[in-house]
This record gives sequence, C-alpha cells and structure tokens, in this order.
Amino acid sequence: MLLVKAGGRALLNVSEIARDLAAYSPFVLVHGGGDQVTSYSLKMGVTPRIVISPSGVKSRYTDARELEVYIMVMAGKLNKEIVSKLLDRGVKAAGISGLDGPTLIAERKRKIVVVEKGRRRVVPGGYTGRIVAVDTSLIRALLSGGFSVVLAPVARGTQGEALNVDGDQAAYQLALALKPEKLVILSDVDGVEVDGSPMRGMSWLEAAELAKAVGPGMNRKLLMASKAAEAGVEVVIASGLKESPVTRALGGEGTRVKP
Amino acid sequence: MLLVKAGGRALLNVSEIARDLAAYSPFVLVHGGGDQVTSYSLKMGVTPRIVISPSGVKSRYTDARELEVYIMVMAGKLNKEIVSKLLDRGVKAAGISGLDGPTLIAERKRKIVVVEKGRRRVVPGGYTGRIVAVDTSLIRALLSGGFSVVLAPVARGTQGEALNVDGDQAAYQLALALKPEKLVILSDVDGVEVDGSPMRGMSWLEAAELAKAVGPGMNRKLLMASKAAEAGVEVVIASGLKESPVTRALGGEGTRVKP
Amino acid sequence: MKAFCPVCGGEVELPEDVMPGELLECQSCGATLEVYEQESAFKLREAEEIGEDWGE
Amino acid sequence: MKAFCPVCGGEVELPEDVMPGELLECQSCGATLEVYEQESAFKLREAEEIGEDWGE
Ligand SMILES: [Zn+2]
Ligand SMILES: [Zn+2]
Repeated sequence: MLLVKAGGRALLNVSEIARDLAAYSPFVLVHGGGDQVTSYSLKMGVTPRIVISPSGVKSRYTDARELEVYIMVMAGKLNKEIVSKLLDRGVKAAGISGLDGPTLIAERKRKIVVVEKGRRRVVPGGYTGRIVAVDTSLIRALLSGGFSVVLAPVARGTQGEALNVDGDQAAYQLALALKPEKLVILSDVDGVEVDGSPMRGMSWLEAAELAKAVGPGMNRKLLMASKAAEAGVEVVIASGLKESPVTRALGGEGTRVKP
Repeated sequence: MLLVKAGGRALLNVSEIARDLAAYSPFVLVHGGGDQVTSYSLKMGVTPRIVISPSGVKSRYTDARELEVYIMVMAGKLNKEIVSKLLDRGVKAAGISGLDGPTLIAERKRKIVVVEKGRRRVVPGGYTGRIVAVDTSLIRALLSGGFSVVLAPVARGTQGEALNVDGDQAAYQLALALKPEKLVILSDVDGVEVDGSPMRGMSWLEAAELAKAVGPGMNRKLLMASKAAEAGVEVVIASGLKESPVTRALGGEGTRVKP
Repeated sequence: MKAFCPVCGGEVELPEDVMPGELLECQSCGATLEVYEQESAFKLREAEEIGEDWGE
Repeated sequence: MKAFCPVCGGEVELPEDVMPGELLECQSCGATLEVYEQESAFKLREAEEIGEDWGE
C-alpha cells in the first residue's frame, strides 16, 4: 500500500495527480490546503493571523472562527474535490478527516511562544495540535473494502475538540502506524537541494543532519522523513506539479530518504 | 441496524440525539442542515435564491457558488460536528458524504419550472439532483469495521458533478438499499397530524393516501415513508427535539408507517 | 407585444415584462409554449415536459 | 518601568510598550520570566517550558 501526501500547492495539479494515482489504488492520500483556507477565511471576514515561532517558523494561528473555516475547506471543499477527481478516474475513493474514527488524536498546546516586534511572547495556543496517537482501524476497514482513503488534516483533540494539524506530520504519523511500502511527499519543489544541487538519495541519518542546514518548511519535512525512514519506511520528497508525479517519484525523481 | 435521518432543525438537539443514539451503534445517520447552509451563504455574500415550483413547493436554488457553500457546511462543518458529538459518547463514528464511494448517484435536472411573479418559467436546473442509484459497499465496509456512519446529503451526479440532494430522499433510498430494522425520521414536529390530532400508526397504503392531504414538506416525507414501508421497512416520523428522541420513537411516540 | 405559435401559427400576446423561459398557453390550440430570445426578439417554441425541482 | 524578578529579587527593566506574555531574561540570575498583568500593573513570574507552534 502506498501513502502519499499532497500539499496545497501540489494540489494545483490535482487532476493529474488523481490520474496517476489511479494505478496505485487502494492507497492513502493525505492532503494539505493552507492557501485555500486563507482565501476562504478572507471571504468570510476572518483575517488570518500568522505567527512566527522563536526558531523562525511561520504558521497560521487558528482561533475558533478560523478553525471553523479550516474544517469547512479541508474536510468539506478540498476533500470532496479530490475524491471527485479520483472517482472520475474510476478509483473507489472515500474522504474522511483525521477526526473520523477517531483516526488522529492530537494534543492542543495550551500556550505557545511567538515572536512579535522582534520580542518573544507567550500567547494562548490556538486550535492547533500535535498528533500524539494514531488509530488505523478506520483506514484499514476502508482499505479492506477496496477503498482508497483521502484524509484531511483535522484531528480529534485529547479534550474532544477539533484541531488543525500539520499535513506532513499527519503523513509521517500514518507512515509509522500503517507501515506503507513507501511514503511519497508531493510539494511544489523538486526535492531537497543543497547549495543549488539536488540530492538524489540519503540515509535517514544524513537526512537528520541535513535538516539542520536547510530552510524552515523543508527542515520539518526532512526531520519527519528521517524518522519515518528510521522506522523502516522509505520516503520520497518530489514535485507534485509534473506529469505523472507519483510514478516519477517512485521511478527515481526527487529526493529519497532510505531506511 | 438502525437508519436515522435528523433534519437541520432536529440537529439543534444534536448532543442529546448523539447521547441517545450511542445505545444503537453501529447505525447509519443521514443529516440535513439547510438553515445552516443559508446562514453561511449569507456570510460569504452568496444570497440564497428560493424557487417555488408550480405545485407550491419551495426549495433552494443551488447555483455553483451556493453548491460550494453547501458542501463545505454539510460535508465539512455539520458532518464533523455530529461525528465529534458521537465520539464524545464513545461511538466509533465515521463521517462521509453520499459522494464518497460513490454511495449516492443522482441525476441533475437540466431544466426546472419555477413560479416567478405568479407566472411559470423554465430556468436552467441548479446543482440539485434526484437520487437514481445507491451503492452500499462503502457503508457496509464501515459497519463491518464496527463504525457508525454519519452521511451528508451530497451525491455524485451522473456527469461527475457534485450535487445537493434532499436528506429525506437520501434516507429513503438508503432504506430501500440497506433494509434496516427501522428508519427513524427526526424533525421538529411530533409526527403527522390530521385535523389537529396526531396519527399513531398507519399502513403504507394509508400513508400514500394521506400524503395527498397534508402540507408540503410533510407530504414528501409521507410519500417516501409509504414507499419504504411498501418495501418492508417500518418508518417512524417523530420529533428530534425531545429527551431520548430515538428511544422514544422506537418506543411508540410519533407516527409509524407499517409495512 | 405579439409572437406566433409554432404549432398552429396563431398569434400569442406576450406580457409586457415577458421573461425568457416563461411558459405561455396558446389560446388557439392550447399548446404550452416557451419564450426564448433570438436576435433581441422574443419567440416561442413548444415546451418540453419538465418536472419540479428537488433538493435539500 | 521596572519589576522584580521572583527568582532572585533583582530589578528587571520592562520595555515601554511591554506586552502581557512577553518573555524577558533577568540580567542578575538569568531566569526566563513571563510578564503578566495584575491590578493594572505588570509583574513577572517564572516562565514555563513551552515549545513552538505547529499546524498546517
Ligand atoms: Zn397554437
Ligand atoms: Zn533574577
């Protein structure tokens, strides 16, 4: 079984990803979509607040109103659009969120540290969570029934609240729990580059080292890839914007992090 | 297995419905939510257009923008809220829409007749469909896995488009396909009344007759109940706004239409 | 404003604020006719059989 | 504006536009301190260990 993560920007190529993925069903596809959440938030008069962590990572601050839009766009609009594209290609597809089952259990941060005016500040945590447990029974029931699974990055909080979780983190946690043949991470870049030259392959140890050297965004991806590979799952980081992006990633394009 | 339909107004009592339903899992719950779609459409600057058919039935006209909001609210917000309430009660619940699988296949009307200024007019049909086929394999895979199913009234059109479908019609079609022990239809009224007195029970033949005499809304419910009962499924039409609404409906309250 | 019935050729009176898609009956032959616009004129064609709307 | 470090009792200078929740370091003992408001005055308490934010 193949596990694929497609970020919001890779989803600009959703028809082609769906066409290509059809050959690998049943699979599990985790999707992102942060840009679309932002655009709908603005339409609904909710101004997104972006916070910067002390280490320089920017992220969306999810308050209660933003969470509402987040769930509507992720688990409603995008999830069903992707399912529709897969159905167009003859894939038996079922769209769920990590909250369903529940499949993804996350812990909400009570407080977070952000940088404002160049100074560090403690603010109440938003409706954002870190995944602390995965229950694969719902996904396995769907796969056994012959259905490919499209999963939106929403989790159930330990207090029962719905939470926004990072799509990469969801994919990595699912990789540890499902032990797929491979985890393919599709984004809008061709893989990992060091000093302008693309990296074809590396060990999980090298990936962990390299994570310290690359920019935010890719560093999180590399760190998670390293941990998934350490646990025995080969990870490929590749562009989702090409023709047959999954087949290319499996055929050698992009950067692979090996167990 | 129990099949329940809870309309948008019954869902004002969603916590209590979830508490009560927990005793009957795994079950299939079809939900409505038209009022919430209207309120979000307004928030997003989409003015809902209500059309009146020549026979006097009012319905929402679903254009492309309204469909987008419909899916976000139905398959995103409401579906996940109901799933969360069920998880709170220890029910293993999974939320899907009729599009997933695909489970509900509908035919979109190319043209519809509406009444404007008291005159009949032909306008292009909106993104609204009549269910023409049901595939129960996704629901059965979930039930076999021990999951209760929460289904949003969205269908896959015969041309691959997503469509708004009537929740009562979805429940009735699922009753024919799943043959549940009973179909419980929860709304905001106590059942069917004739000349101010509540009807406790009737045969499917009587229901078909009575459908001609009652007002719009309830007449559709009765007609569908009659057809489900004719096919062997007992239907109970009851209020969802009481304490233990499902247990009350199964215990004799409301109106039952018998096979 | 007038238009001609495509079934019997009879004259049909159009409402002043006639709407494209409006359904009218021909007084001569009883046919149900649909108004449509062509080259900024309103014309009539026989109406197809169309049911009611549905949906949530 | 000044406040006192709850760890060593030393004086800590607050920025003019100090924000509730702001993290400061005590120059005397090195403790990380969190600004909080009480009875419209800014006070300091020892900061808890808090990680970074996360999310999509
Ligand atoms: Zn005529
Ligand atoms: Zn000190």
